[in-house]
Amino acid sequence: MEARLRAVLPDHDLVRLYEQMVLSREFEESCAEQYAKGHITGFLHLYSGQEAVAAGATAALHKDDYILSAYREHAQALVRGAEPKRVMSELFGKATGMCKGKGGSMHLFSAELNFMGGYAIVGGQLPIACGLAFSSRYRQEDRITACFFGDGAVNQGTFHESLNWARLWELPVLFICENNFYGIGTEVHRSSALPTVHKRTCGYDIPSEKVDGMDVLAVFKAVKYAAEKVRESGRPYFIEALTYRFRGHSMADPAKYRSAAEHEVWKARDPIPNYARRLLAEGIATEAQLAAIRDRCVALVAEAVSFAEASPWPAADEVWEDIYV
Amino acid sequence: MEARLRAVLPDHDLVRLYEQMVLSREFEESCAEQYAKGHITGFLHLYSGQEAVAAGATAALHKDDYILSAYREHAQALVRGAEPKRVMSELFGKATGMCKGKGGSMHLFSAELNFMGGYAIVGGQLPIACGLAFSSRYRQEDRITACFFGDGAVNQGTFHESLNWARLWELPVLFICENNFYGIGTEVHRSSALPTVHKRTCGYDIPSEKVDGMDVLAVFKAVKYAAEKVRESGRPYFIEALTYRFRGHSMADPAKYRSAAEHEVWKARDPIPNYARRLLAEGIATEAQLAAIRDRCVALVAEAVSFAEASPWPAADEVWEDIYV
Amino acid sequence: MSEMTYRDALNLALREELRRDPSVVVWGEDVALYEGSFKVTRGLLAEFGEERIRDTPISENTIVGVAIGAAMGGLRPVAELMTVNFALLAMDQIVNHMAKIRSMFGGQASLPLVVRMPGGGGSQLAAQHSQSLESYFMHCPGIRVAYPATPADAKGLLKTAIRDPNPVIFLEHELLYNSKGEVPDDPEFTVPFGRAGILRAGTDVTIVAYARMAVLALQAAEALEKEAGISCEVVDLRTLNPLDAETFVASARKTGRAVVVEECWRSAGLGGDLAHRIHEACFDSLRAPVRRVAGLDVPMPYSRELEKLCIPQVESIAVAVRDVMTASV
Amino acid sequence: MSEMTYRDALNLALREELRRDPSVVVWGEDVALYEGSFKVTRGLLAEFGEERIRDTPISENTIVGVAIGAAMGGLRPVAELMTVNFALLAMDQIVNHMAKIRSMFGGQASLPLVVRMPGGGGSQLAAQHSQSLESYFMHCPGIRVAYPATPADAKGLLKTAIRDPNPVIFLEHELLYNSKGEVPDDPEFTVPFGRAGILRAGTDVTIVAYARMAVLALQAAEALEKEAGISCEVVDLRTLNPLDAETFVASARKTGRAVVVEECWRSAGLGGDLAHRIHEACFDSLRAPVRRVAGLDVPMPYSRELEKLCIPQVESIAVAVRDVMTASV
Ligand SMILES: Cc1ncc(C[n+]2csc(CCOP(=O)(O)OP(=O)(O)O)c2C)c(N)n1
Ligand SMILES: Cc1ncc(C[n+]2csc(CCOP(=O)(O)OP(=O)(O)O)c2C)c(N)n1
Ligand SMILES: [Mg+2]
Ligand SMILES: [Mg+2]
Repeated sequence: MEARLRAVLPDHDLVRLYEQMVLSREFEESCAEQYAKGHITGFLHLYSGQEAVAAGATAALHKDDYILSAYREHAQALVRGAEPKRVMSELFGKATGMCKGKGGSMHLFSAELNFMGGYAIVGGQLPIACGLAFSSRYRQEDRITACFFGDGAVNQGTFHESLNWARLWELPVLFICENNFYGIGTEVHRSSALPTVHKRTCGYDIPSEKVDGMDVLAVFKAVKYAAEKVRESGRPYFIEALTYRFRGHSMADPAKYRSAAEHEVWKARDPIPNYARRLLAEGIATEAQLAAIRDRCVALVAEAVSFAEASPWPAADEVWEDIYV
Repeated sequence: MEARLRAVLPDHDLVRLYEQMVLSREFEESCAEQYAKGHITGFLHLYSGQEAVAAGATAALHKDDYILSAYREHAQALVRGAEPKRVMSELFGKATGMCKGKGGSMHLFSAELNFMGGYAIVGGQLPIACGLAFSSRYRQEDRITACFFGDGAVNQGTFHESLNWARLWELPVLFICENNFYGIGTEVHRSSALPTVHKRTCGYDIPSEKVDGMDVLAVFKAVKYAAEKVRESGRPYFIEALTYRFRGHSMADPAKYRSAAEHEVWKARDPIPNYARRLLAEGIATEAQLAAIRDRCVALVAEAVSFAEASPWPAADEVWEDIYV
Repeated sequence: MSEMTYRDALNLALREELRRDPSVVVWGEDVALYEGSFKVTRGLLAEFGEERIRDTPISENTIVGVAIGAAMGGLRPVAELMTVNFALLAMDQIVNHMAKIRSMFGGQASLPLVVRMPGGGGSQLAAQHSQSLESYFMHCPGIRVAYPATPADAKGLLKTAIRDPNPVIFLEHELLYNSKGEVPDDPEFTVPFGRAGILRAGTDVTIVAYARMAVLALQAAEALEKEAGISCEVVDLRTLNPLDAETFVASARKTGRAVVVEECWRSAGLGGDLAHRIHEACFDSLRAPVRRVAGLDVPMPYSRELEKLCIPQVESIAVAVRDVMTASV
Repeated sequence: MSEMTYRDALNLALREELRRDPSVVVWGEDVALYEGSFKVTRGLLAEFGEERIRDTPISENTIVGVAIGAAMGGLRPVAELMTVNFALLAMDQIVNHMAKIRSMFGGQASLPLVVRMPGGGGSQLAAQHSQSLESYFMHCPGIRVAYPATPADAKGLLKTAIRDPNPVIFLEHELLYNSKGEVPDDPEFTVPFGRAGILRAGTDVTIVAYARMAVLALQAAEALEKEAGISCEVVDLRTLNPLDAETFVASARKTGRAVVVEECWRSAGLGGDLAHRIHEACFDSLRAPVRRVAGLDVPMPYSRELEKLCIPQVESIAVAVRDVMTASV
């Protein structure tokens, strides 16, 4: 089934996907450490295991396409181009954070990168994505909006209202459901009457498909195709990426509701080593090159932590800033 | 296509359906007069044209099945057995009204009749219907819950959440969408991405079908079948009844958004005279009998108006009653 | 100046702003083809076309959410919720999103959007359709809240709302739509946010009110002057956020007596906050405790005979004023 | 008496009521298998089984709506919304339905249901997860609102809530879950609604507070006694509806000075209402204006250095008390 990598993308881009996944993983694992040290507080939801979705999908979008996500969005911001140090500093609550320390882990944002935010109300970003897409169409921009959300979000009223709306108004929205099979401790089939998530679009006349979310190239190809469809037709499209989070829902969750066996099956499908093997097998990169990439990512993340540590707290009067224009 | 009436119900019941539709129509037309006189105030949404749905569906349910509806519910209460005078008096805001004058046109209720209310927030009754159905199942009662709502309600978040929930928890709910093709001035295809309403249940694995809502026997048969399915399986079922309101959305609406031609087509399908013709043709009732029924209904409604007129206003201290137990 | 209704003044404000700025778009349930449930959007579809004036599904939370996204994308949406009661379905997008996006993203986004909603009681629409939810909006930092009392303010405040770079909840009172008044013709006429109006100068007692309550307060003041020689100063807040406390505090300091009138429920309503501000700032000059006239703490009953007991009336305001006048120190 | 945490006290209340009354059922997101996001429902699924303890989809409005229907059908549902912030998605069912059904149907239905929700700020959860929405619920007639400060009240009030024939919003403070206290063992122990508690008697100033703010007020009072010899009487409201105004008004009349502490936003918050009640009832005996200590009118920033400025602290309460003590008349 696996297509040859080079048929899909040039070497440079293939290697870059690897680098982005490694950076994401290193960043998340470092966050876990910083959380244990008390440097990161509040809720912390890590993305480890799901890297292929963010990396593959983002690579398939144009730079000026809008992206929105939920609260498990560090990797999505990073692969979009956010500086690791400004993300880490945000997680520390420091003044140099990408949102000046006001948003924290769940609310990354970069106007510059068209990364239109991490949202912490399940399903909250879907209507907003429709609105952004409307603004692009209204101004006849060649831009689409990609909206990420989890399998838990599909039972919110906003999911229904947004899908109906997007199709009715013919909005260029690409809905990307990251189905990691759990909403906190509740497995999909215990929350959804129709657990095959992408089939739920039948009620809205929106085309949909599922993709292996542990395979970065598969995600890339599916999103590329879907994004083109959206751009050409001006209508929504829906992708369900099947994936898995290797950690609990948040740092507070030991994830006892999942069996060790299940975890092992998915661990064997870890998107990073599997992709590395393919890069090596097809001669796209050497062991040494991949090791260098890993080292670079580790260094970048370490630098991000130092930057965050050294950064000042926001000044007290910041409390009254940025509320009204 | 038309089955012979007697194959479906005994004569007495067939005639009763006629009587109920006539009573509903007379009641509504009398309301319009009373509204013009200023005796009925607030919003008034009349049911004229849709009588076959309330009459046919209610006849197919057990007496202890719960019924819920929206704000266009006078006929639903009447065919369930509410006394016309207590409904009219409610509309007048009098102390003798079925809700003591506190609910008005949009909020009829009778605990005794298991008529669990008219609700004025579009889509608001759907989750409540699921809860009633849960209570029946929890107590192992042989009772189902029928929930009426309009075509406009299907784009509310609660519609989605309730359908998913009803199927997931296996609740005995019969969803009945009265598709009269308009939500105020907005035609179905301008509010729903998939305008074939009953097909929207595909995302919830709920069986559904549509029925001619201008044919009281067709509605009776469809609901009878569906109610049995719900009762046996303990799972939800969905019926879309295609119908039409002959008047505007409420008394304030001249309904200019509909063409005279469209109106004529539907007028020709008026459920009452058409059904009368069938009763006569199959020799179930004579002209004289039908005329007597009409006279009786007219008298009942006139009596209801007199009763309402003569009834006292609620006492001032009623304002503090019925809020807390 | 032209005489027109509150409804027409709002319509004119929308029209002028739609003409002035192509980034202004209007949507809501039945606002286009049907021209609005209360006809505030009459004629807009015909003049501005389907891309700018749009009907929506009955999906209130998403009506607001789509407007938020469009505003982030640089448009100036004016969304209508058919009535304020349905805003309860949109509290997630209003309170969790619209009010917080700018701040939680460190000031990187601005949301120049307006959510219009008719509200208030008095038409026998019963419990689910008669609410006055202004306190909910005022109790939510991050959004502006305007609520005009007169046709001129209706026009001027709505224009300010549309031009404002912040998200604005724009409340309209259903019973004021037919009220008439003089309205400036100048398309550049606007009414600034955060500046209360003195509807009537007076020396004995200050009445603080807003929207329809300000209109009733004015009527009460006129009757009191005539019948009892009591001189009331009537302050109309115009916007609840920003709140012009200075104006009403100064007035109460001058008169030494104050009555706060609100249509919403009394418990935990905005009136307590206003009364406290007067109390705190005028502690030494107040000659009687501030009186509150508020909606009764009950779900609104349908029957008109009960309903009128639940909403402040000219008489109940007058009673409160007489009361505060006779309270001795 | 046993010493236990607020969390365990709530858990025990649920357990006892589930044992006592088979019509009690519990549902919410992750309350069953996962045993609750804050572990308040720990062990319930194991003891009472899947029909009574149920996980739900993430559909807050429907979580409440289904509970309403089940209550109309004669059950006593205890629904959990994972946090109060998500109640904003359920305001339609809470405000438009739960609070109004009994009244608008002329008293023909009763809704014995409880909606539990953890809330409050202080854990760096940022703007969308740190809200204190008690004013919204207090500003809605037709529902009861309880918000315990201590483990004993947590147990006693929750049991009362479950037995109450009215719909109850039951608030729990996330930062109190681990707090410990003595809790009566008697399964018939309940704490009545509408009776405030005097956490500490005093003579100089009355502090009116609730939930975590009452705990902080008590700490402030103890420090003030020690450091400045100021004797504070601390009144814990326990329930916001019904509100026991008599107790705090009597206390303020006695001390002549009062500070009202609320965690929610200041503008149009419940504190203004409380302050006004004191002001109105004690106009002649107050020696200084009532002071309010409230959450800042800002969306909560994430950074802990900013967050702590936005929520009342022991120090800010103490400052207000000193302030009200030195304000002269
Ligand atoms: C409206 C709302 N309800 C509940 C929550 C609490 N909550 C946070 S994450 C979550 C589960 C979401 O699962 P899913 O959408 O599958 O995303 P995942 O965490 O798996 O990435 C829940 C219930 C919330 N944040 N917002
Ligand atoms: C949540 C909500 N939004 C808007 C309204 C205003 N409204 C009342 S009826 C209606 C149209 C409903 O249409 P439909 O469901 O088709 O019922 P019909 O009136 O045709 O019987 C609208 C938008 C409302 N009552 N509730
Ligand atoms: Mg998930
Ligand atoms: Mg309809």
